[in-house]
Amino acid sequence: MSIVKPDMSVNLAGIPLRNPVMTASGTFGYGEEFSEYVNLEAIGAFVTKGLSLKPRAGNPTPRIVETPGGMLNAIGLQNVGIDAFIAKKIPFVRTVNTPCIANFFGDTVDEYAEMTRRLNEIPEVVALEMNISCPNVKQGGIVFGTDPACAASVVAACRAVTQKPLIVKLSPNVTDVVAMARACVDAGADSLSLINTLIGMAIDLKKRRPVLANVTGGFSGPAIKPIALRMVWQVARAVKVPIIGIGGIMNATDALEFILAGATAVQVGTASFINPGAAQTIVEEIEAWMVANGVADIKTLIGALEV
Amino acid sequence: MSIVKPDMSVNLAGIPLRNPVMTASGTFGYGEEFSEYVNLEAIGAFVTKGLSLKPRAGNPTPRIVETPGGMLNAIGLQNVGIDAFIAKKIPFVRTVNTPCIANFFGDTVDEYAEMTRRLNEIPEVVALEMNISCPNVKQGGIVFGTDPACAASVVAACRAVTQKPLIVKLSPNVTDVVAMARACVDAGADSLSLINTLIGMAIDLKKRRPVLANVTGGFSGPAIKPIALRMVWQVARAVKVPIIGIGGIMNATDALEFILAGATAVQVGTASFINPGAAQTIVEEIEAWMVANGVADIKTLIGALEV
Amino acid sequence: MQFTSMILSNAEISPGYWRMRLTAPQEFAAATPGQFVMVRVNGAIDPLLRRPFAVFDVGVHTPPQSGAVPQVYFEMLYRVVGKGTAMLSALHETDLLDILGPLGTGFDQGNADEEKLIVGGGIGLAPLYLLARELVTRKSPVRLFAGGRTRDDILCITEFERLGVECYTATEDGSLGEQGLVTEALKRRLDALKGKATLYACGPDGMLHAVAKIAAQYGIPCQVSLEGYMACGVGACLGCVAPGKGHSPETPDYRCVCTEGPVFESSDLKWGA
Amino acid sequence: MQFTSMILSNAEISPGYWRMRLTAPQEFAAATPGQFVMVRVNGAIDPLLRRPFAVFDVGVHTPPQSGAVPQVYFEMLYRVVGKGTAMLSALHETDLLDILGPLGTGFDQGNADEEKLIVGGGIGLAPLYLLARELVTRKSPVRLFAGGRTRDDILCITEFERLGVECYTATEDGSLGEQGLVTEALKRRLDALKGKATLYACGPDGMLHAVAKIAAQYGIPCQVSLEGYMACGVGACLGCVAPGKGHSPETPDYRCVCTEGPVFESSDLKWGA
Ligand SMILES: Cc1cc2nc3c(=O)[nH]c(=O)nc-3n(C[C@H](O)[C@H](O)[C@H](O)COP(=O)(O)OP(=O)(O)OC[C@H]3O[C@@H](n4cnc5c(N)ncnc54)[C@H](O)[C@@H]3O)c2cc1C
Ligand SMILES: Cc1cc2nc3c(=O)[nH]c(=O)nc-3n(C[C@H](O)[C@H](O)[C@H](O)COP(=O)(O)OP(=O)(O)OC[C@H]3O[C@@H](n4cnc5c(N)ncnc54)[C@H](O)[C@@H]3O)c2cc1C
Ligand SMILES: Cc1cc2nc3c(=O)[nH]c(=O)nc-3n(C[C@H](O)[C@H](O)[C@H](O)COP(=O)(O)O)c2cc1C
Ligand SMILES: Cc1cc2nc3c(=O)[nH]c(=O)nc-3n(C[C@H](O)[C@H](O)[C@H](O)COP(=O)(O)O)c2cc1C
Ligand code: FES
Ligand code: FES
Repeated sequence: MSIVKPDMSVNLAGIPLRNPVMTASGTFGYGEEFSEYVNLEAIGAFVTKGLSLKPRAGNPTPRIVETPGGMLNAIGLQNVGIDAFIAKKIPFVRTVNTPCIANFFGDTVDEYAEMTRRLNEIPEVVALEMNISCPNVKQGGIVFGTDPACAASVVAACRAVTQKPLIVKLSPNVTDVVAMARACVDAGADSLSLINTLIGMAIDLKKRRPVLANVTGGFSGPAIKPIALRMVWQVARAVKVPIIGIGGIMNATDALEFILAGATAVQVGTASFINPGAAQTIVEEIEAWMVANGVADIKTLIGALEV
Repeated sequence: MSIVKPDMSVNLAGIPLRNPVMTASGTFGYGEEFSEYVNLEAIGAFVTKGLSLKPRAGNPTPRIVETPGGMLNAIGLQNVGIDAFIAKKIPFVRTVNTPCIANFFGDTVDEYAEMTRRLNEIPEVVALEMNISCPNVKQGGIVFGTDPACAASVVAACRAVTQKPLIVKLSPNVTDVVAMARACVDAGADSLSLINTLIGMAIDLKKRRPVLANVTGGFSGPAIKPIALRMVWQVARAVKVPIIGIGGIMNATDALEFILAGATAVQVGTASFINPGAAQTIVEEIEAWMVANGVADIKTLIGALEV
Repeated sequence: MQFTSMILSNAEISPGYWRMRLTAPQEFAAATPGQFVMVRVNGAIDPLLRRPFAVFDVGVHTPPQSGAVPQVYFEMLYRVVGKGTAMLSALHETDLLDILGPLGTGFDQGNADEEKLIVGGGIGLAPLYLLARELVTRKSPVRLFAGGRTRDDILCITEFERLGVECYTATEDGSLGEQGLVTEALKRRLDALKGKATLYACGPDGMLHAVAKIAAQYGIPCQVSLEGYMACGVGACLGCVAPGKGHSPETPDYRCVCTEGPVFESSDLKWGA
Repeated sequence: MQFTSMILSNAEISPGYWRMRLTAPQEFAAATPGQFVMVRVNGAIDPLLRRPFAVFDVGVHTPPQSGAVPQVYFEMLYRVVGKGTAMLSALHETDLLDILGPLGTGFDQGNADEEKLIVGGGIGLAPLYLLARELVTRKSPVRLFAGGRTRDDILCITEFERLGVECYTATEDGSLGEQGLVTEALKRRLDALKGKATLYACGPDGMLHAVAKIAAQYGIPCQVSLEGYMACGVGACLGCVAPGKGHSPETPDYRCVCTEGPVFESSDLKWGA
């Protein structure tokens, strides 16, 4: 029995996705930047750069540094702000027949709630991804993301003002990611995405200075995959909501590993920098793998790891 | 003014080291295994495999897996036990004119204290490194290493029964490594070493199983360096005791970065697997770098990072 | 555009400086001076990120044998400074590379009759050759001012001369051309021209800053090509930004080097920020 | 011993199987059958760990020209299964590799007059050629039983025959030799010998287990060469262990494959643990 066209569709907290491969916030601009390299309608969904009420200029430079098998970034959540997003970015989103998920953050619970209200009104935004974990900006949510009670309060405040699927993106910089996950789900998260970047640092020996102007930065790329995979596996066993696996996914094998560990969907981040077509290539590779391995429906792989 | 022979000596909580480069626990056996490849008297100190009261057989296999830029291990703290250590390993240690630091762990506060008492009696052991952070064995100390109060109690118990320098090795799998560091120092640690391994996981897609029999394992190697460097920098600024920097050190540049970040000494772990002479090579490279850069005394580099 | 490119040649042209010629698709022929490519040095994860390099030259080669198809190629001039460039220098003819480009906004060539003064420091000459070639094609008078620490840092002068460009050189150690900074010769020429000229510059920060100051002083337009640590090269990561003229720590104003640049009007940037 | 080795040749001898000859220092000539080397595939961090390979052969080559110094070399037979072996297969003559070895405890050659039956599955033949050669030198009667999935997996039989070793082959698909498992031929020979023989085996787990069972059944000594995921190769990481005969989940008993092995008496191991 050979499979001609495997079923790659998944349902993410009510959003039907044609396949489980999405792009990760901050690594794919607002979608348009990559339209030359990717057929956006070949991937499952795309996630915007993290949005805030006011535009943000971001951190001083250098903002980027390569590390063994990974990279650090300290962009500082630079973004156009919600108004410009609506005015300048949504028109493009409208032209693409692929779900757009808006990633956002705030400095306070009120700002988070206000952002949720604003995004809730945008029909082109099918789901909201709350970044409670960005390590770069001191007021950027680090407190929310590392304390279960704080996380619960901000998630509850956002939950109260939207019916759209609410995805909470978890920080890996915690002792107990499962406790964080439970707190967010109990507070109303429809889905969890993980991991955001780890906190890292690089030093320029010649200059005797940190490489990044911000001193520390968010660590991403293939190097972090083992940590991400472990956390996804732990969280997927502990909560009932769908999980989005993120962290160092470079190819279909990586993506399928996350799915086996319990992820319903995955996000491709740093890989898009190295290969702007990464997300689409991964979709194609997964499909080929399913055909070769006689897997008719990708949903049968979710959490199928035998431990 | 050219430097012919730079001063590489450092003082680690009362132990004079000829240079700051040590080998990391679990990656250098009991010293003897590497004696063919390294001149043990060229390095600053060597640290034993983690020791326990009773011998430990360790985990089922596979115990090792390579990941992008790193590796996972789930050895399960296999070791000969304190009695065999004294009977079979100390005779070799006695022949080497280089400080030997004993790494140890226990399942309970009492076992930790008992191990400290036993090690305290061995004249060849110049300092004790407490592993409160090994992620592999459920009873292997993970609780101690991730909760400041628990860590303080076990450190205090050990402190009470030895006058030898007591180094506490910190786990990176925590939200706030500085809080852990402070708790350990307040409880009497003479020095802190960090980081132990992160917790990671690898999956075999073909078999749909975790690669490691233990499911998760300790993540080490160049991939983790940015996290280690960040934690060393944070801790070095927060406490007054000397810090030993560990994590992904492959060469002299890496080692010097840790020293700039605030480490008085460094430990070379995974690198010894790839190049059994790594620690010695790093000593030689640091010396050459100091000559080339006119640094007469390595102590002037400790914490010299300009932020 | 993303494409797999075959190396046609890769040679060390001066100690530590290499010139590589690579195949490119037809459309690459439209690359403009100042644009760059992002090169994936190899398929492994070390190095992980692509490396940005200016398009040094672009052309079409028709192999001599009959029936051969014309092949578009481009060239890069690069300096071995770290891991990625060291690996590039170890590649051979027929090896393949994954290329993204041409990317970015290049030089504006201005009106043809004004004299164009091109200032390059060391490897900063890389994006300036194609510029000079285009300017010469448009019949602009062009002069090159090339500076470096030592004579090994003065690259491809013969190529510029072959275009008919008058070249001035200066080295800090006096091993080639005038001893000192090439900006001195630039100022003399500007004095002679009574400040009627357009400046183009690429090189180390110090040189660019100096040239920007000269431009401001003489009140003439000046375009500079910047470097910036890049992850994506396509405007998505926001890693590569440089402070724009309105920038201050309180009211930051960042320009995206990979899309708005790498070439900027020097007066649009904040210098010494 | 750690040394930099130069590749003398690297050729695909059967689809997916390669044979590499490398220079070695004088002392390497003392390598014994069953020992292995740890190869650093390249200087980058990807792949990070060394890869273990058996010593397939070791020898001394005296170049024909006069005055040439004899050069010790060794050979590896390897199968391309992943990243590291793929990279090895892309290396060329004169490329350099960093080698650690010879490592581990090899085969015990027993007393010379008893017949030695060598069983190899696929790439499992790698450590067995040097063994056969040494046994033949010691005038032991030697027979080889080589199994594989298909004929492509039956390697270097000519080399074994050249030593004067009688060879039996079996493939699962019948494309070479008998169809089925080579252990059948082995049992027939053992019956003929009335169980007076010593077994040596290397190959997939299933085959080793089957051979160990046969050895137990006939009550004859059997040595097997194991594989294990290795980080250090020198007994320090304890990553490579295999369960010893006394092993149970309650009273674990692990043997270090890289130092106590890779060759073990099959009766010293716990099978199917
Ligand atoms: C638009 C643009 C055009 C360039 N054109 C050229 C050119 O034509 N010829 C040339 O020799 N060099 C050019 N450079 C600089 C070149 O990109 C770096 O020298 C190169 O990336 C160094 O890589 P490496 O691996 O050898 O060094 P490493 O130091 O190992 O690199 C580590 C990381 O830092 C980045 N990096 C290091 N130096 C620079 C730099 N000066 N600018 C930006 N990123 C850097 C690398 O891209 C990499 O991500 C250009 C840079 C930019 C931004
Ligand atoms: C003592 C010993 C001798 C060996 N001799 C030979 C030989 O002569 N010829 C040969 O072709 N192979 C031999 N092997 C197996 C060989 O080491 C692996 O095939 C090789 O390491 C695979 O590397 P890779 O990067 O291509 O595969 P990958 O799958 O990418 O390797 C990933 C990791 O798994 C390890 N690994 C994968 N397969 C094995 C395996 N079967 N055994 C141990 N580790 C493995 C690798 O070393 C590496 O750390 C031997 C193994 C051991 C332990
Ligand atoms: C340059 C850069 C910018 C990022 N910006 C954001 C952001 O704005 N919001 C967010 O939630 N995550 C952000 N991230 C994190 C990624 O979405 C992702 O969680 C992380 O990079 C791990 O995935 P990866 O290893 O595939 O890159 C950013 C990551 C990078 C590299
Ligand atoms: C195989 C292996 C075994 C280890 N065993 C121990 C141990 O017994 N006790 C301990 O404190 N740390 C142990 N570690 C952790 C190392 O000492 C070190 O903290 C860690 O590997 C990070 O350094 P690296 O990246 O240089 O390897 C072990 C690490 C490895 C890779
Ligand atoms: S390099 Fe990514 S935005 Fe410029
Ligand atoms: S491979 Fe490290 S102990 Fe055997």
